[in-house]
Amino acid sequence: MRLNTIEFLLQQSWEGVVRNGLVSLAAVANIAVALVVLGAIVLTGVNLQHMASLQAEAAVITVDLEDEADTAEIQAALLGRQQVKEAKFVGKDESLLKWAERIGLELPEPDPDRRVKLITELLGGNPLPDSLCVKPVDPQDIPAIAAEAKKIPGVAEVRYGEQVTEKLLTLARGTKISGLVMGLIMGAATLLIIGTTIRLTIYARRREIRIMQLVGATNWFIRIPFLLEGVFQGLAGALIAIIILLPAYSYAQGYIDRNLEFINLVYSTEVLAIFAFGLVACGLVFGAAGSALSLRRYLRVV
Amino acid sequence: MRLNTIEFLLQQSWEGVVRNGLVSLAAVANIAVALVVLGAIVLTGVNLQHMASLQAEAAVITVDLEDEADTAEIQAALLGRQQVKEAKFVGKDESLLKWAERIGLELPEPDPDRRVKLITELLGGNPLPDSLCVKPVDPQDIPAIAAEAKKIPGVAEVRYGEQVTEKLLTLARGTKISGLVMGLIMGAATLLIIGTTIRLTIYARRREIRIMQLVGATNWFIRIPFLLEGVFQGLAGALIAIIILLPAYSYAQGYIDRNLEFINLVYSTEVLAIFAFGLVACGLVFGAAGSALSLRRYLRVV
Amino acid sequence: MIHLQQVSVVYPNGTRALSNVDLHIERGEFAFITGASGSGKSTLLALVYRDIAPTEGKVIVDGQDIAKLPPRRVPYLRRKVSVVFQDFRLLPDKTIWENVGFALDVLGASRREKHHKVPLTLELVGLSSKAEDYPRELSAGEQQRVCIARSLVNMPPVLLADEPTGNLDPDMSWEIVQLLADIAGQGTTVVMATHDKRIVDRMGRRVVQLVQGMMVRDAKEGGRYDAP
Amino acid sequence: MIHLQQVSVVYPNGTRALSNVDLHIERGEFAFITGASGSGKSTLLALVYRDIAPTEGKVIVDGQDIAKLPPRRVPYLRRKVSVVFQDFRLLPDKTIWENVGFALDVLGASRREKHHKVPLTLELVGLSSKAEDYPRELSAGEQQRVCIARSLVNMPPVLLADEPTGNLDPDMSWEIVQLLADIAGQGTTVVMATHDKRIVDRMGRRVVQLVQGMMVRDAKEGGRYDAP
Ligand SMILES: Nc1ncnc2c1ncn2[C@@H]1O[C@H](COP(=O)(O)OP(=O)(O)OP(=O)(O)O)[C@@H](O)[C@H]1O
Ligand SMILES: Nc1ncnc2c1ncn2[C@@H]1O[C@H](COP(=O)(O)OP(=O)(O)OP(=O)(O)O)[C@@H](O)[C@H]1O
Ligand SMILES: [Mg+2]
Ligand SMILES: [Mg+2]
Repeated sequence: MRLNTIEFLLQQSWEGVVRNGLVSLAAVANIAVALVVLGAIVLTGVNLQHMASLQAEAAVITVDLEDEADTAEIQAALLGRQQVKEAKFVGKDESLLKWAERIGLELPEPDPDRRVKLITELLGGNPLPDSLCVKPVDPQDIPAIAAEAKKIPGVAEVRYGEQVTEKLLTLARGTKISGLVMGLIMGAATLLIIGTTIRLTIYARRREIRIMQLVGATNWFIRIPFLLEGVFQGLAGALIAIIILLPAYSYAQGYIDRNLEFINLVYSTEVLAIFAFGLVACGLVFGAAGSALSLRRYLRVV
Repeated sequence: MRLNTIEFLLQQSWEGVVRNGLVSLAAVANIAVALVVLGAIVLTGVNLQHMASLQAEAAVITVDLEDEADTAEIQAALLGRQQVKEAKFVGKDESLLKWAERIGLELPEPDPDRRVKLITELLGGNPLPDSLCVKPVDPQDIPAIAAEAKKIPGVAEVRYGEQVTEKLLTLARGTKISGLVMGLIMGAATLLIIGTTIRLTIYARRREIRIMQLVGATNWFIRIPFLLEGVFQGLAGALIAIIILLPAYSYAQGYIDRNLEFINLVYSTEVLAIFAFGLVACGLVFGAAGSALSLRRYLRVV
Repeated sequence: MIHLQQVSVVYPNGTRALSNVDLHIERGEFAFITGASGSGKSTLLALVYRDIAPTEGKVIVDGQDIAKLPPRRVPYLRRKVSVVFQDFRLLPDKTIWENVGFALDVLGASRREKHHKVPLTLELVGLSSKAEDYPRELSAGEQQRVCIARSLVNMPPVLLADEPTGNLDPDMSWEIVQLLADIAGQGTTVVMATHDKRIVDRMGRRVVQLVQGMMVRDAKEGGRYDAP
Repeated sequence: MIHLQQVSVVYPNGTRALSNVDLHIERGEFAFITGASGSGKSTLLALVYRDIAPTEGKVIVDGQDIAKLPPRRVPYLRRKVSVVFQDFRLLPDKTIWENVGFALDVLGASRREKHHKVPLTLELVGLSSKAEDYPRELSAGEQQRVCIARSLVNMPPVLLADEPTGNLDPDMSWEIVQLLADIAGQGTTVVMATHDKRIVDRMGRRVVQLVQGMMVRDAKEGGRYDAP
C-alpha cells in the first residue's frame, strides 16, 4: 500500500470516530459495559476459586492407628501413593495435649510431659490412638486417599471432616464451571452486541459505502477505516472498563480486608496488570472482530 | 386520534420491527443482556442478604450472672428493653452438660443429673456460671444490648461471639450497599446503551423521518411507531432475560440444595413471579424511555 | 395565496440565497420560477413550505404569517402545501402505492378513501404497473412521477413543483405540465421552478426570473423563458 | 472500447429493462443515448460500470468481458470508467473539495497531485467558491456539477454521464456538454444519456435511441433527438 493511501486511511478512521460521535459513543458504551461485567465475573471467579483452594489446602486426613500397628510400614504405604504429599506421625500424647487445649482445659502445669500425665490421670487413661496426619497433593483426591488408607492393615479409622472438605471442593468446582459458563455467555453476548452495534453503524452509512464502491474504492480501502474505528472503540471501552473496575476492586479489597478478615482477596500488582492487559486485549479483539464480521456481511455484494 | 390513524400507526410499528430486523436484533440483544446482568445482581444480592440475616437471626447474647444475682430482676430489666425479644434462663448445670457434649466427653451414664454429678467430680467442681440467653428483635442491635446488659448489677460477663456476628452483619450491609450501587450503575449503563442504540436506529433512518415531516406528518405520528417499537423490543428483551435467568436460577438452586446444604437460596414461586414481573417492567420502561429520550433529541428541529 | 414581502435568506454558512424578494401569487394562479443554477429557486419554494425561515421579511401563506409559525403547527401547513421535490424524497421502505398513500395517511384518511384515490393518481402519472415496486426499483423519471403523484393525491390548495420534469423526456414533460395546469384550473395554486425553456415558452404563463437571489423579472401573461 | 453483444437485462422483480441490445462504441467517440422515461438508459450505463451484470449476452469494456469479472477486480474497472450519476451520489460527510479529491484518493494520489488537480476541475464547472461547503449546502444544479467534476478529475478512459444536465439551465447545460465533447476530443470515450432535445439536435453527434429496452435507432453522424 502506498504511503499516501495509508495516511489517507488513518485520517479517515479518525474522522469517522469524531464525526460519528453518537455512533462511537454507543459502541464504546457497549464495549465498556460488557467488559466491566465480564471483568467482574472473572474477578469474582478468581477470588472464589482462590478462597476455596486456600481452605481446601488446609484440609488433612487423620489416619488413626491400631495399638499394635507398624507405623513405619503404614507411613511407607501411604507415601508410596503419588497423591500423598506428607504423612506425619502424631503420637497419642500429642493428640491428647491438643485436645485439652482445644476444649480449654486449664491446668497449672507448664511442662508438656507432666501435663499429659495429669490429663491422663484426670480421664483415667488416654482414650486417643496414635495417628498419621496425611496431606494430599491435590485436595480433590482426599476421598480417594481416605478410601485407600482404610484398607491398609493396622489402620483403625480414617477421618477427614468429610462435610466441610467436600462442600468446599464442590463450591470450588461449581464456581469454576459456572464462572466459565457465565464468562462464555457474556463473551458471546458482548460480541453479539458489538457486532450488531457496528453493523448498525455500517447500516447507517450504507449509502456512503455504496458510493465509495461506485467510485472505485476497493473493499479494503472502505473496510480499514471501519476496522480501525472498531479498534479505537474497543480500546476506549477497555480503558473505561479498567478505570471503573480497578479502583472499585481496590476499594472492595480494602473494605473487606478491614472488616472481614476471613475473606482473602487476591491483590497483587502482577495479577491486576495481567487482568488490565486482558481487558485491553478483549476490547481490541471485540472491536476488531465485531467490525470485521459486520463488514463481511455488508460488503459482500460489490 | 382517529381509528384509521391508530390502525395505521400500529401497523407501522409492527412493520418497523419486522423490516428493521437487524436494528431490532441489536436493541433486543442489548436489553436482554442488560436485564440478565441486572437480574443476576438482584438475585445474588437478595440471596446474600437472606443468608446473612438467617445467620444473624441465630445469634444470641449470653449474659453470665454472678452467683448471688437476682435472676428474675435482671431478666425483667432485659425484657423491658424494646430491642430484646427473649431472655431465657440457662442454669449452670445445663451449660455444663452442653459443654461436655460439645467437647465430646464420653460418659457411660445416660441420666442427665448423674452425668452432671460425674463431670463435676471429674473437674473438681462446676466452673460455669448461671446465665441468660438473650435474643434480639433485630440482630443489628446486639452490640447495643450487650453494652446495656453489662451495666445491670448482678451481671458478671456478657458474651455474644463478637467476631462472627459483626462480620455477618458487615457482610449483609456491604452486600446491600454494593448491590444497590452495582444495580444503579448497571441500570444507568443499560439506559445509556439502549438510548444510544435506539438513537442509532433513528440516525440510520434520519432521511425517512425528515421526509415524513416534509409530507406533513406531526411529530407524534412519527414518534409513536418508534416508541411502540421500543416497547416491543423491551418486552422481547425481558422475555429472553426471563427465559435465561429463571431456569438457570432453578438449576443453580437445585444444585446447591443437593450439594451445599449450608447455603439456602430463596426459592418461592411468589418471589420469582415478582422478579419476572420486575424484569418485564424494567424492559418496558427501558424500551419506552430509551426511545422517548432519543426521539426528543432527533425530532426537535422540525 | 402566497405573499413574500421583502424577503431575504442568508444560510448559516453565510451564503445569501435571496435578496429583498417581493412576490404575490393569487389563488389558482400558475407561475414559473426560472433562473440559473444556484439562483435561489429551491430556496424560494422552501420558504413557502416552511423548511427554512426568512432571515428578513414576511412570508404569508393562506393569510398566515408562517415565519412565526410555532413548530407544532408546521405539519398542518405542510398538508396544505404539497411539494414535488427536486430530489424526489420517497420513503425507501415503502412501495410506490404506500408512498403515495402516505400523504393520505397523515390526514387520517380511511382505507376506502386510499383505495379509491391512490390508484387513480398513479394512473394519472402512468405508473399503475409499478404500484407494488419499491423506489429503488424505479428509473429516475419514474421516481419523479411518484413524487408528483404523492403531491397530487390529497388535492392540496397549494402545489410547489421543483424541477418536476428534470428527468422526463419532452413528451412526458409536456403531459405533466398539462396536468399541473389542469389542477391550477380547478383552484389549486401551482408554482413550478424549471429550466425547461421549451415548456415555459409553449405555456406562455406568468414567469418570475431570479438572478443571484434577486427577482429581476415578473412577466404576468404570455411570459417567455428569456427576457424579451 | 465498449461492446454490448446481444445483451438483455431482467431485474430480480421480473422487469425486463433491456432486450437484445447490440452496441459498439469506439475509443474517443461521443454518443448520446435517448429514450423515454424507463426505457433502459440508466440500465445500459450500469452494465458498463458493472453495477449490474447482464442476464444474457456479453459486455466488453477495454477488451475485457466484465460479465465474468470477479468482484475484487470490479474497483479497478470503475477507476477506468467514471460516472456522472443521475442522482449525484456525493459523500455527505465530505466537503465538495474532498468529494472531488476522493476519486484521486482511491488511486493513491499524492497530496500535491490533488492540490493541483482538484481546484482546476472545480474551476472548470464553476464551483471554486463552494469548495469548502458540504453537498447539503448546495443547490441541485451545483451538486450535479460536483458529480461532473468528480468524474473528470482522474481523466478516465471512459466517461458515462446519466442525464448530467437535468438540473442545469440551458446555458450551463451547453457549456457542460461542450466540456464533455472536448474531453472526447482528447481520447476519452463519452456516453451521455439525456432527454435534452435541444442539446442533442445542436450537437449533431451519434444518437442511440431506446424504446422499452430495445435499441430502435443508431444514427451515426448528425443524429437528431427525434427519428427523422
Ligand atoms: N433495481 C431495479 N429493479 C427492478 N426494476 C428496475 C430497477 N431499476 C430499473 N428498473 C426498471 O427497469 C426499467 C428501465 O429503467 P432505467 O432506470 O434503465 O430507465 P431510464 O431509461 O434510465 O429512465 P429515466 O429516464 O427515467 O432515468 C424501468 O421500467 C424501471 O422501472
Ligand atoms: N442549506 C444550504 N446551506 C447553505 N447554502 C445553501 C443551502 N442551500 C442552498 N444554498 C445556496 O444557496 C444558493 C441558492 O440555492 P438554491 O437551491 O435555492 O438554488 P436553485 O435556484 O434551486 O438552483 P438549482 O437550479 O441548481 O436547483 C446556492 O448558491 C446554494 O449554494
Ligand atoms: Mg433547486
Ligand atoms: Mg435513468
